Amino acid sequence: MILYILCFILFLVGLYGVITRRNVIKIVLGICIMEYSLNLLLILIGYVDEGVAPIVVRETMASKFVDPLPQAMVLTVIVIGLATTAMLLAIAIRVYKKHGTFDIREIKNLKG
Amino acid sequence: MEVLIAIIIVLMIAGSIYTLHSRDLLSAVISYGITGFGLVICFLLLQAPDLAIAQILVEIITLIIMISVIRISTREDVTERSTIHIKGVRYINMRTAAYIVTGAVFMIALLYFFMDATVLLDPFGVHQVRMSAAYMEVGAAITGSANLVAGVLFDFRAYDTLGEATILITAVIGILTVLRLKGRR
Amino acid sequence: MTAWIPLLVILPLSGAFLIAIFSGMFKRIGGILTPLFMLILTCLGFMFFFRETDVLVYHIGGWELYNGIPVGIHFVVDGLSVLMVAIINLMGFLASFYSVSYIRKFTGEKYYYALFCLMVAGMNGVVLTGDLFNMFIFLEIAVISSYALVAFGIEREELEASFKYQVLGGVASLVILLGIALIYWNTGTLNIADIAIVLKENGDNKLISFVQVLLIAGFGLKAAMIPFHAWLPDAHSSAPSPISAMLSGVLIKAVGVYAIMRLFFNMFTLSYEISMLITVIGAVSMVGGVLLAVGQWDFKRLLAYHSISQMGYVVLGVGMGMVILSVGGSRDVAVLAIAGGLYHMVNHAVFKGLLFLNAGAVEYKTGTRMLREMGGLSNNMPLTSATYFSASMAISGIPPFNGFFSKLLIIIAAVQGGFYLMAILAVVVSIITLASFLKVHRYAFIGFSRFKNKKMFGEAPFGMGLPMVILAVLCLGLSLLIIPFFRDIFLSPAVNTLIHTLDYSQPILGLLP
Amino acid sequence: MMTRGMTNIVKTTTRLICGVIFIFGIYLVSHGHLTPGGGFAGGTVMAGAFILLVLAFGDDVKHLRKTEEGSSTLENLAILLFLLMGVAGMLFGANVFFKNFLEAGTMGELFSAGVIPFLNILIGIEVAAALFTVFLAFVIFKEEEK
Repeated sequence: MILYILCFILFLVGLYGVITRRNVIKIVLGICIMEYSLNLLLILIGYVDEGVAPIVVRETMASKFVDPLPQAMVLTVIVIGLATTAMLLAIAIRVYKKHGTFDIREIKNLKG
Repeated sequence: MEVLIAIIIVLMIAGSIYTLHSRDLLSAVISYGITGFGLVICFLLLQAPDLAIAQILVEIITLIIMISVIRISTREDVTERSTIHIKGVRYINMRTAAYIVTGAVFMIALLYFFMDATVLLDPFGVHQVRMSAAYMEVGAAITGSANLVAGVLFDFRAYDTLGEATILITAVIGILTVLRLKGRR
Repeated sequence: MTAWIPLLVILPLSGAFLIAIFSGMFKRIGGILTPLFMLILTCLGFMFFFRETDVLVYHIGGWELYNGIPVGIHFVVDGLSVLMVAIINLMGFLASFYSVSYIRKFTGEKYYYALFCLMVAGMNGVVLTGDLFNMFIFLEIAVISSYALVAFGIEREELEASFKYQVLGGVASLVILLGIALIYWNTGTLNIADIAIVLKENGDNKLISFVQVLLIAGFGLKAAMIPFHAWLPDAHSSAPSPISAMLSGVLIKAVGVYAIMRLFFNMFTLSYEISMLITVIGAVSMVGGVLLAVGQWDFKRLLAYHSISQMGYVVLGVGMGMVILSVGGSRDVAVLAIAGGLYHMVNHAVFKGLLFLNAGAVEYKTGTRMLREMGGLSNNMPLTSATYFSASMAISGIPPFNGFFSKLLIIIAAVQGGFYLMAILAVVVSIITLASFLKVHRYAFIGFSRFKNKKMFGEAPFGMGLPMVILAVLCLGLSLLIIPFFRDIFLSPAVNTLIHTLDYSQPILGLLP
Repeated sequence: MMTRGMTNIVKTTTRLICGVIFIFGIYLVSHGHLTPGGGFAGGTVMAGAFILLVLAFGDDVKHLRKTEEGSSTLENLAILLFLLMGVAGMLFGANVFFKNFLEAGTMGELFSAGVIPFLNILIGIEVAAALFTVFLAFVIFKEEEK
């Protein structure tokens, strides 16, 4: 159980970064950390004690495999994470060129 | 096994806290690498070799792009106006203190609810399968793919993979859009 | 007819890829292909209103059940999804037709049309799928393309709005993913119908409440309900106008409100607390959005705040239906509330889309969005002015227009269900909305001109005028949905899908009665 | 005349290992249904090989832009073909979207598992081209802004 809680703490660390940091790059890193923690959580969920990687090599017992579905999901989530990170960085570099800083407080219209 | 992974996750948490607090952006990005490579080791230990390969490469490419973004800047973190100086003594200003207290309460509440909610679920190392029972029992025989993850990705859930590839394309087109030289005619 | 379902996703996707490949050779391909494909999709979407059976299920990859458990991904076409598909593709067609003239001011047309097609494909995917993780993926396609489209002008304001939208949207996606992971942990499956069965067997527990709160937060962020609304005014006012129309008109419905409705009615067991939470969020959005809108002088920003308010009506109607169903109240009142919510959702797509297109036409001709700098436009732009009048009357709920009937349904349901406070709030908000739009009318369209250069502005070009006229006619025409004949074709199947919560699972799991 | 890219040592090393990395990527892609790896991982490796080349040798903006257009087209073509493989399932055999319409074959051989190897290859090309395009977009943007 402790692993899941640690994993969720990692998620909260990322959330903390997104909420409190004022640097555009740090906010992006915070989102990446949240995404990592979710990848880890999914894989932890699918793990089975003494299980082996889901690759068939000469009639392994089926019950010994770890769950392949979370692995397929995580592969997708990795791609989504890469895509969003790259998009955010593209905006960040553009914002830096316009303002000369990564400070989010300089960015005016960011109030609800 | 459980202890080993716990240690790695603790290291990852430490790495990410350093990432969020370091003064230099380059060292922030590099310590973010600790988190990523810790994740790769976890994947290997948890029997997910496909993901380990993909994650380590994605990690490297992300780092390359991030460093190329950071290199144009002064690399310094922005100053946090969290403290004020009165007669040489540092005080945390009231607003920041209020933020910290609310934030801490919020985080602890979330953690408590998470623990409370998941206490009855399967513990580590046990997993009840329902949907993936079919993948494990007959997946290899039906799809003919020895790698079950590839079987799930490209046969049972090929439509998901189409979506995943489309997301990548969307991001690429989006990046090309954002990095155009001039927006309006 | 089942065999046609995948086309709704294949066509826009292939359109996007074809535009990205061939735009180097044929410059105009985007402007021709996109409206054409959208027209075909609209016809397809409306075709599904006349389907043979109530629910169509399409097994992608031919994966049937294994031991009674779905293993593949399904397309599920029922009343609710077909209603959403019709709105999405109709608005997509009109907005893309409008774009052909509008987007000439920008560079990078090929990116614009490719992203437009991807956004429509993402939304179609979200409303058609029967799989939780697949829904997440297509949601990401829709929102990532909308991030890029918001930043399309790449000026300062657009970039900042897009960054804010991306950060909040990214957090929302991860919260939704956490919810999906927890559901998978508990049930071991990702199929919505199957999850519904498992959750019903397991009974209520703390985990499910936690997941429900997570999903309300995640989808609420996507739908910009009030505690989570911070990104919407910036994003919707910075985007190019046809995109604003798409974002306000359909995106927040397809990825936000639709997902909430589908998951909370058809997947989770209805509970009183969660239903009440949704109702209260809807009411707060309804009131807060309109109060924030009153003080705005930026035309598109004002419209964006009104989107929050009007979506509040939709969520309020649907939420009241949930409350009434969960406490076992009168079924007729629940039907009335949900029908009101869904009807208002359709109406909102039409009139808010039209309002944003009007704002776009004004901006295209005059180059400003500030109301204080406008004036006297009704002489110069009679068509825009007339269509604006129709849309503003519709959004404020003036009788012959469609907005009146949907608001009336919601208010009647609130009174009959005992939500007297909500009924009063709905009336008051409607009056404030009217005042707010009269302000726009007074400052922008009548009176003397306050423009610095006193030249005459002509009417918007034909390509922009036609979609506005069609939408203005629809503003009146949709009032017909109140008549039983049309209601039974378009609205009632959607309401039935939501009312009979567990019937959703039966055709998918082969448990036909 | 300014010399582009990095020092000669780096260039020589790159020349030597780049091909190996690329071939490893192809191996990962083509054996995706047998061993760990697959389209996504292999595609990333191939993109890495190209990125290494650009980092080591550098190039002028005009040429880079042409490369970017090419890889952008390639990536769209690959994903279009992926979609067409799904549509092909609708046309042949059982008339179902994304049906695995080829013979499953013997498990463990290179040409087995129906369409899975082909989809793997298409995804590999798509991912490699997409990541390379992203990288190039950033490089070109930085060069042009100078």
